[in-house]
Formats: sequence, structure tokens, C-alpha cells
Amino acid sequence: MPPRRGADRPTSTREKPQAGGQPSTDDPRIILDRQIGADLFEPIPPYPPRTEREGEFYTLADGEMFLNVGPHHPATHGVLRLVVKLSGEQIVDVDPVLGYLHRGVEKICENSDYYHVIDQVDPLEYISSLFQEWAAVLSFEKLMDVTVPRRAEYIRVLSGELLRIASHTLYMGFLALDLGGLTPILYGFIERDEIVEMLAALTGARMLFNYFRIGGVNGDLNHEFMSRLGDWMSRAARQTEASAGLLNENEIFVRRTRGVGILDRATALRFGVTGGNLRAAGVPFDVRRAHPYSVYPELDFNVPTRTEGDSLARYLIRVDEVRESIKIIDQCLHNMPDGPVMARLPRLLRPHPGRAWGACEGPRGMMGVYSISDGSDGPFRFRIHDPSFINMETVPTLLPGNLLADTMAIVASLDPVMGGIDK
Amino acid sequence: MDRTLETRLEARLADHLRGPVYQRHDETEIRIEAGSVPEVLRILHDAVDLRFEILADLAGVDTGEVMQVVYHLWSPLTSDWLRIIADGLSRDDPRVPSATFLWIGAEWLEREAYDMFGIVFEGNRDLRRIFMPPDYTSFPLRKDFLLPDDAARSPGAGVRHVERACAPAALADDPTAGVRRAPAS
Amino acid sequence: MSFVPGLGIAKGMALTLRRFFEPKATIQYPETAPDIAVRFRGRLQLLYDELGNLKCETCFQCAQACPVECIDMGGFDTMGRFHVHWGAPEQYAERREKSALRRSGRPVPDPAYSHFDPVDTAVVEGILEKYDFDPRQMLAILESIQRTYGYLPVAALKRVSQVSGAPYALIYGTATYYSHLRFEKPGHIVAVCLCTSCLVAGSSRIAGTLARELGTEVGRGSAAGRVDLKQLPSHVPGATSPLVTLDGKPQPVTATGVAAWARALAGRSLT
Amino acid sequence: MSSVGGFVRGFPGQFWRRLSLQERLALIFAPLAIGAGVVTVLAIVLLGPPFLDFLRANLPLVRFAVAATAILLMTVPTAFVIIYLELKVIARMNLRVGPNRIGPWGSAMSVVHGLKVLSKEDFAPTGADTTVFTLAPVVTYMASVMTLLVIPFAPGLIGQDLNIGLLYFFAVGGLTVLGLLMAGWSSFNKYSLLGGLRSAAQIISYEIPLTLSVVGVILLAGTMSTNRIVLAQSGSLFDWFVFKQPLAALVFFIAATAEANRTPFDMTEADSEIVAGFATEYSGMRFGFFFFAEYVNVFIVSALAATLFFGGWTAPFNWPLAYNLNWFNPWSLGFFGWAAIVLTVLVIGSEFFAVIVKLLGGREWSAWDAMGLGFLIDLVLVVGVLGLAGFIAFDWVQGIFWFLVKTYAFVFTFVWMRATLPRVRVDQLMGFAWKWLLPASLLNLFVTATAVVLLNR
Repeated sequence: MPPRRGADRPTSTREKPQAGGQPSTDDPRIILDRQIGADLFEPIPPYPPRTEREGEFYTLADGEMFLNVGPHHPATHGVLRLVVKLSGEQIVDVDPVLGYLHRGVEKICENSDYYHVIDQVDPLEYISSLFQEWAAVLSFEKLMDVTVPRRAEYIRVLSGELLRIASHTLYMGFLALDLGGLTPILYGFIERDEIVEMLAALTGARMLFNYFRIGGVNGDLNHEFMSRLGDWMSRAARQTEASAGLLNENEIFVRRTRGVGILDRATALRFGVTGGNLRAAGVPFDVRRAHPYSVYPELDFNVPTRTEGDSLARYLIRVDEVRESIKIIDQCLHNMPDGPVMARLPRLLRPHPGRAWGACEGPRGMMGVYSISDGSDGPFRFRIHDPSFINMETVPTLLPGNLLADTMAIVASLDPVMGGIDK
Repeated sequence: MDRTLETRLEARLADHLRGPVYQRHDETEIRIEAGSVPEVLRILHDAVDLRFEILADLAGVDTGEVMQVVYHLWSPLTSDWLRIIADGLSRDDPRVPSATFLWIGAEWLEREAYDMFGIVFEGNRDLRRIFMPPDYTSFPLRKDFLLPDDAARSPGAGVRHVERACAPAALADDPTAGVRRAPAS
Repeated sequence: MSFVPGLGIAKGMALTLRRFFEPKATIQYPETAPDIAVRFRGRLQLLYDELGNLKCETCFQCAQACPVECIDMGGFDTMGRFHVHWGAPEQYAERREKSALRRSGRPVPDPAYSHFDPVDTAVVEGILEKYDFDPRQMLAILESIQRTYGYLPVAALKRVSQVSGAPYALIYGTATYYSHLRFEKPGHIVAVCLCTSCLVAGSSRIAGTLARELGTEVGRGSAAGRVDLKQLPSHVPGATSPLVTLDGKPQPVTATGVAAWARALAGRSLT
Repeated sequence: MSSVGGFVRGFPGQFWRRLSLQERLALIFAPLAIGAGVVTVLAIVLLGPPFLDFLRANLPLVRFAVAATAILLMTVPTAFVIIYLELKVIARMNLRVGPNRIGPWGSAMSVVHGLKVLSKEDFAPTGADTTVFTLAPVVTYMASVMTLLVIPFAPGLIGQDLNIGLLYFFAVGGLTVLGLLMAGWSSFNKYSLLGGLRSAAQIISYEIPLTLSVVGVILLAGTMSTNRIVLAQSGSLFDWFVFKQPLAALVFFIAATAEANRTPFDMTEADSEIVAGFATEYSGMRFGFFFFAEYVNVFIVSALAATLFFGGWTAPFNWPLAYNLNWFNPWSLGFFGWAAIVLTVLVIGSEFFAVIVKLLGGREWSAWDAMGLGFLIDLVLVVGVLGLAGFIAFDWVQGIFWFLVKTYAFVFTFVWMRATLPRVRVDQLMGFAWKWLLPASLLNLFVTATAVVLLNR
């Protein structure tokens, strides 16, 4: 057990005012009653600070107050809890508290075999499940030296880009919702629902598709999917433009997001932020191009980048990416090769001991999986790198100096998904 | 697979490498001592012919015998992922220099590794549990992690955050401290 | 953001006003059923054939594929035998014993062999050793196991599954596919002598009747696996033809009475 | 309890325990009812005539009391209508269907909302200042209802025609913020506190451009009485002040949006920032009061906008045909005559339409359904005919019609904005008020004053 830091710091702000005369008790309920009116409504943890950072955060200067945003707040995505230190409506400091959704997926995956891992990782970023599967499958295929049929790769790209569009439309909606606009979220959900129904026709599930397999995909394209896809593609571009047009030029929206929560290039790189948030800061890092992993080298699309790095840039990057994804889907449909969709694999997968890192570009950034095999039928170590985790890490840097009203605007513009952050 | 990367790495990090540079698929892997992590990362980040700018991942690993810390880096100059394995940490008191001096983003990744493996990253300014409750006494992703016993041992079993008024430091000594008892009537 | 102030807002208002009159996306569920994709696997159910029989063949594939191992099933397989698949804990214990031990040092409970007739599974290890734990040679493995025990003890199959790592469903499927593999100890051994004198006395017809009545062939176990029909290697000296032995004892069976005798035998052995 | 127990244990208890519940209730309440009845009769007999004299003596008071009661009662259905409108319109703009289960086209939805709010548990959080906490919604609600007193619904149909009507309006309307502030302060919650303070800052800074934008109208009309302002705009469409004071109308509309805490200025209950603002800790009917007050505010603001800039109850054009029903004395028929007429019209009409429905609908219409629908159609038709007649005959019916049309056009605009626009940030809100609205209203005031002076000379 490593020694805990700062355990010996004085607990200055944490003295419970004991009502005079009453015997001291360790019954939490009685303690609770005595705290009422004192600091029960302060989110100060009832133990000495574990680190210097925690200590200085939980000590109030005069004129400052704590505000618990979440875990049950109308605008937190999932169960995120932000302890915000305010002076007036100005944010002084933020301490995100994670772990309300921690399921220990990595441990579960280490105790199941390679087939089962694929749908154990599905609920991580439940908005875009295919990408976790993709990362896991990539790393497993590297472990087992499996080559995937081209048709399977194309189907993966097709479904993946569809899901990327679904995720981005939802992102726009949620951003608008956190800025107080009621309508875009519903347009986003309507569009997402079309895509999700489509994918249900392909994969058999609406949300947690357990579709990718080691060495291919589970099931070929079918007529229902293709007809729905064609029907959607005929109006996808127009629909997206319309939904985006509700916000793109809206003065209020632009004023709310322009110049707010600026994540500049250097900081983004030092944080290791990936995905749209990094591209909004001007770094053209997109795993699909920077480190091609599927048939992406054969496809023609460009990586939109912006230089402002504020919430508006992050939003507009998503809008551009939707357009690019529509282009990619079009190309996939046009040069979709024939052939099998699964490589021939033994029934029992037992790769040789080794290590492999597979990474793919999810809607929120680089989704990576590092798996170690010890020659048994399941991964010995299964490490999931989730982009939302790093995006959330930038929040304590972005928020201070802004107003409380900007909290959710900035957090939403970073597009976190707590299911992925808390693993 | 990028052969030139191998030569470049050997040229730059000759005296830090433990064992040869290992390459497979599009991954290049080097093993180093835990102590030499800062220099190696600094060189990889700054050297003009390496420029590994993006920290893709930082993972702790418990092989059963030793602990490892695994860094994945990306550079615009090569088509390979670079994997750095800081090997040979003792399982009793695993300690590694922190990578936060290069990548602030490593802070939470290291917090997670500490939370899951108990690896102490020296120099991380905010090394506390990130997923598990603050009074949690053991490290879930270790291979000797025993779930049922642990649940029994954890003083926070079923007790809410507000209701507990004792420091994790105290818990380490007396695991039963802070367990909710019947109200003294 | 347009340069004319308020233009963007006006555009947005125009859009919403247009949407005000557009057809709505809501699906009024109970009135209009949503069109659910054909491949949609949101609902798990057991299928029945047109005669109302359960189509499930107890192949355990579903229990094997279930990621959270929540399926705990039992049922009659194609050969009319009842089998039970023990649920998640045994799954972990049996299939993952070694790996679980290696991974977490968790004390793994004893494999649930108490469910079966206790057999010494050390032999199984030897056999697997011989086939170097390769699930692809499952048929040969199973045959040698049956040669050892005279049948396939389920305990042995579980052992095979756990040691070789092959899913139990795979082993079980192989074992049920080949009709010369059986899961039960043979109850009685009926032997027919086919020597010349017995043939003259019509033992071939007797053998045919026995096979028909017992639902098997000469040299096979019966369907229920309880009676084995064999050919006597040689005529027992001093026995009358046609010679039929039950567990080695000659039986007074004639070509006419054999059918009744066999039925009686089947009935008796069924009890 | 002890006394009752003693009573039950005593001798009468024997007799009491033999009774059933209804009998006990009857035994308790029958005497009370009888007593109350006797007292009432006595009161009427003894005090009736002098009371009537008293009423006759000061009619204005009576008229005021009646008007106040009517307005107070009017607010609830108004709120219901606007809530339903909001639900339905926003839903349709979101490509949803909206409430469609309860009542025809879900029109009973808001009523059910009200009942739900009524039936909910109503608690105060630990540490709240209960008195203030309870008073706050009442203050808000009363403040917004009192402003209705000076809204002219139709010629002669106004709560009280004060000659300082507008001044009264803004003075009383300003009280709303007091309630919000009380709520934010008393409910021991940081979100509520932020919401209350925000509302205070917002309403104080928007009162000024609001009032200044109205001053132009006052100058033109030469009076502060809302009724006379409406009269000053009577005539045709182009006498409306919106054409003489376009800038003032714009400023007024924006400021009024903020005054009513409507999107995009709904800082006070910005749900994505401060959970529900001042109403975070409220539940049950206390929350219901706030909820109603918000929608009553929407109605009031729309009504005032219609009154000041869109000619209130005056028709946009001169209504050509008009005949008076003065020859018709409703009392001449007497009660039974009226009853006979109503019955014949309703019964015969319903039967007639029921037959038609049955004939057209065929099998699937049972007799009862057909009669029900027939009755509905007949009712609608009768009401329509009467309304049309009244519209043509009585100018106050006309007035109400035009007034409601204009007001609800504004209400629709508010709802429409809520369905479209995101929320502005609080500092941008303030900046907008002080940097843009205030100078604009001052400019407007200056120009108007100059014009009035020049023209009058």
C-alpha cells in the first residue's frame, strides 16, 4: 500500500460543528443531522486531502463558494459530477468527480474470452458502439495475424461512418440543448433514429450492435439495409444542412460559443486530446489519415481542421465531418467489392503470447485498445483508451474564468460520454 | 513496419534500452527501466527525427510477477505506433516517474493506473483515486485481486459518501474503521 | 454568422415554422406498429415447430455464446436423452479453472462433478496428452474415452472441455452427432451366435428381429443405450442352436418367441 | 386523542361504537349544516336590506370586487390554454405530435397537469425559511394577476380604468421580481439563489427600456389610461401605434420577452445551467403558482403589446354591417320561455345531427355515439351562431374577439421563439439591455417628443 500523500494535512474547513452538550456519536445519521445548516451542502469530502491539489481546491477563499453540478443535473451528460468553485457566477476552479458509472469493463474483459470481449466493450461509448468493437477487433487481429476480407473492411467503414454521422447529429443537438435550444436535439434524434434503424437492419441491434467479429463482420449486407440506406442517402445532405442551418448562423448560438473555452494547439497536444477537439485546435491528426487502419487509404476524404479551438470551432468541425462521412459512405457504396465477409478462423481462438495495440478514429477521437495475450482463450490484459476521458480532463483547464452558464456549453462542446469515461 | 525507426531509436536511446527493439505489424516496442522514463520520453518528444508528439495511451500492466507501465506514442514522421514498456516494477511498491512534465494529459491516465494497480507516479501533483471510492483499500486490476474478500474488507461497503467521517489513511491501518454501526440509542 | 443582424435568427424561425406544418416523425405505437428490421434480434425466444414441439435441440450453443453466461438450460436432445447445462458459476469453474487461477488467484470452487457419476478423470488427461489437447481431433479423443470407460461419462467431457479449452457445446455436439458414441453404461449385452449351426437354425432372422425390437443393429448400442446387441465370437460348447445369450447366460429363445422376449427385455431394462 | 379516547370509553362511547362510519359522519355534520342554514337565513332576513342598500350606496366598490374576482378566476383557464398551446406548438415544431391522448387532441393535458401539481406532495427543504418560502409564489402570482386589472379586454370591459393605468401596470408588474427573489433566497439552495439574483438583475435592467419605450406611446396618446390609448388607436389598421412607433414596438417586444422570463431570456430558470433557478426546491402547488404565474405573465405581456401598439380591441378595419338587438328584451320571455327555447334547440338539433351522423357513419356508430356527436355538433353550431350574432350586434363581443386574436398571435410568437432560439448568456443579456435597448428607447423617446412638439405647434 503506497503512502497516501497529504494525509497529515490539517482538516481546517472540515470541522463538523458539534451541537453543544450532545455526546459524540459515530452514527452517520446523527452526524448528518448535526451537519445540517453547517457544511452539509458543501461538497467538501469528510477526510483530509489526499493530494496538494485536492487540499488547495477544497479550501475556500472569501467570496467563493462551491457548487455541485451533477451527478444529477439536467445538463450533465450521464452521471458526471463537477465540483465548481464559484465567485459570483465566475468559475474559479473545477474538480470533476468521476466513477459513478464505473463497471470495471477491463476486468470483465480479462475474464472472458475473445468472442465475448467484443460485446463487453459495446456499452462503453453507447452512442457509438461500433468503434470500441473496431478497436478491440483491430488489436485482436494483430494478435492473431488475421487478414480481413476487403468486403468486410468496406462494410466496417460503411457502418462506422453511418454511426459517426448519428453520433455527430446527436452531439449538435445536445450542444444546442445545453445552450437552451429545445428543437435541434429532436431533429438530431430523428436523424439518428433513421440511421439506427438502418443499422438494426444490418446488425440486428439498435444501440449495442455486436456486429464486428475477429476477421470480419457478422452478416453480409442485406436488401433491407441497402434500401433504407439509399432512401436516407437521397436526402441525408439536405437534412443535415437544414438541421445545422438552425444553429450555424444563429446569432445567439454563435455569440454563446465563439471564443468560449479556447483549447489552443499547444495545450491540446500536451493533453493528448484527439479527434475533433484536436482538429478544431489546428492539428490535422485523424487516425484514419495519420495512421490508416482499414480501407481508408483507398477512400477520398479530407480532414477538416480549424484554428480557433473554441466551442464554435469544435461544433463546426463536427458539421464538416458529417459532410465528409456522407462522401465516404457514397464511395463505399460505389466500390463495394464482392467476396466473403468473414476470414476462415478456427473455432477456438488461442493466439500466441504477444502484445498488440489497435486504434481507430471514433467520433470523439482515437479509440485505442491494448491487449496482451498469454496464449489462453482470453486476453491477459485488456486496456481501453477512451478519447472522452482525455477530453474530460481538459475541463478544469477550460472552465476557469468563464461564467457558470458556459459550463455546460463547454463540456457539451467537448462531447463527453460518461459510459466511456468511467469504463 | 518502419525499419528506419528502429535504427533511429537505437541511435538515440542506446544506453536506455533494455533488450532489442521489437517490431511487429505496425508497432515498434522498446523496453526501458522505470528510472529512465523521463529522459526517454523527453528524447522521443523533442528529437527532430522522432517527434513523438501525441501520447496515445498510458497503461499499467500486472504480469503477475512484476508491474509495467506501457506508453503508446504517435509521431507524424513514422507509420508505426511506438510502445514503451517501463519494465520491472516491484509489485510491493511500484514507483515510476510521472510523465506529466511532458503531457499534462498523463495526469488522469496516471491517476487511473494508480487507482487500478497502485502504481505510484512520482511527480504527479494529483495522484488520488479516480474511479474507485476514496476509501477503497485495494487495486482491482491487480492479478491477486480477490473480489469477495475485498468487498468485505472495504470500509465503504454500502455507506454513503457523506455519512463517512474518517480518512482513508486511517482505513489503511484499521480496515473496519468507518463501517456504519447501529445508532447508539 | 451573417452580417445582417437577426438574419440567422429569422432563418431559424422560418425553419421551425416550416417544420410546424411538415408531417410528423412520431410513431403512435399501439395504433401503428413500428416496422422492425427482419434481422432485429431484440427478442429471444424458443421456437416451436408446426406440431407444437420445441425446436430446441439442447445443443448448448446459446448458453455457450452468452457473454454474461446467464443461460442455464436443460432439455431433451435428438436422441431423447435429458441433459442439463449448469449455469454461470460452473461455467467459470469448469471452462476457466486454469485461466481464472492464473489471472486472479481467485479460489475456484471444485468443478461441479458431484452432478455426475464420479469417474477418475486422470485418464482423460492422458488421452488429451496423446492428442496434444487439440480440439480439432475431438472425435478421436471421444472415441478413445469411450474405449476406456465403455461410454462417455459427462464428467470426462467436462474435464476435456476444461483442459483443452474447447467449448462444452463443441464436445457435446460431436458426441451426440456420431451414433456410436453413447453417454450411458450399457445395461444388458445380448449376444447372438451366427455360427453355421445357429444360422441353419435361423439365428440371422432372430438377430434381425432383435435388432428391430431393440431399435439397433448388431454391434451397436440400442437407441436408449441400455441394451447392447453383439455377435458371439464363438458358439458356446453344449448350447442349443439358435443360441442367444443375455449377459453371457444362454437364453431359451426360439425364432418365434424372440420378438416377445426382446420386448420383455426392453421393458424390463427400461424399468 | 386522549379526550376522544375517554369519550369513547365512557357511556356514550357504547352508543357511538355501534354506529357505522356514515352514521357517525351524519351525526357530526347534520347539526352543523342545520345550524349554518339557520344562521344564514337569519342573516339574510335581518341584514339583507341594509346590505343591499350598502351595495347600492357604493356601486364602484362592488363593480371593482366583481371585476377583480372575474379576473382572478380568468387567469387559470388562460394559463391552461397557453400551456396547452405551448406543448402542442413546440411539439409540432419539433416534428412531434405532442399531447394527443387526454381529451380531444390532448386538449385536457394542461388541466391534468394542473391536477397533478395539485395532488403532489408539497414540502419545504431542510433549512429553508418556511414563511418566505411559502409566501414567495403567492406574491409572484398576485403581482402578475393584479396587472391584469388595467388591461382593456373590450369597450367597457376593463377591470379598473385608472387614469394612470400604465404606471400602475409597471409598478405592480415590478413586484413579480420580489417574489422570485424571496423564493431564491428562502429555499436554502445555491441554484435557487443564483436564479433569484439573476431574475432581480434581469428584470431591473429590462424595466427601464420597457418603460421608456412606452413613454413614446404615452406622448402620442396624451394619456396613461390604457383604455384611452386603445381609443386613440381606433379606426383603421394604420392608426395603430406600431406604425408610428416601430422602434418602440421592437424594444418593447424584446424587453417584454425578458420581463416575462421567456426564451431566449429565460435566465431565471435556465435548466441547463441552474437547475430550475428560483423554483428548484419548489414542488406541488407552490411550484404550480410559479408555473401559472409564468404563463399568466406571457398572456399579460402579449395583451399589453396588443393594447399599446396593435390597437387593443379595435378592429383592424371598419366593420360594415351592424344592427342592434335593442328591440329584443331578453327578460320578456321569462325563465320558462328561455328553458323551452334552449331545450327545443338542443334536443331537436342534437337528434337531427345524430340521425345524420348515423346515416353517414353507418354501422360503426352506435346510437349513443351518434347522439353524443350530434349533440356536440349542435352545441358548436348554436354557439357559433350566437357568437356571430353577438359579434355583429354587440361591440364588446367584437372587441373581445379582436383582442384575443391579437393577444394570442403574440403568445404564439413567444412559443415559437421558445421552440427556436437558444438562451443568451446572462452577461450578454445585461449588455444587450444597457448597450442597445436603452439607447434605442431613449432615441425613440427623443424623436417622438420632438415630433409631438413640432406637430402641436
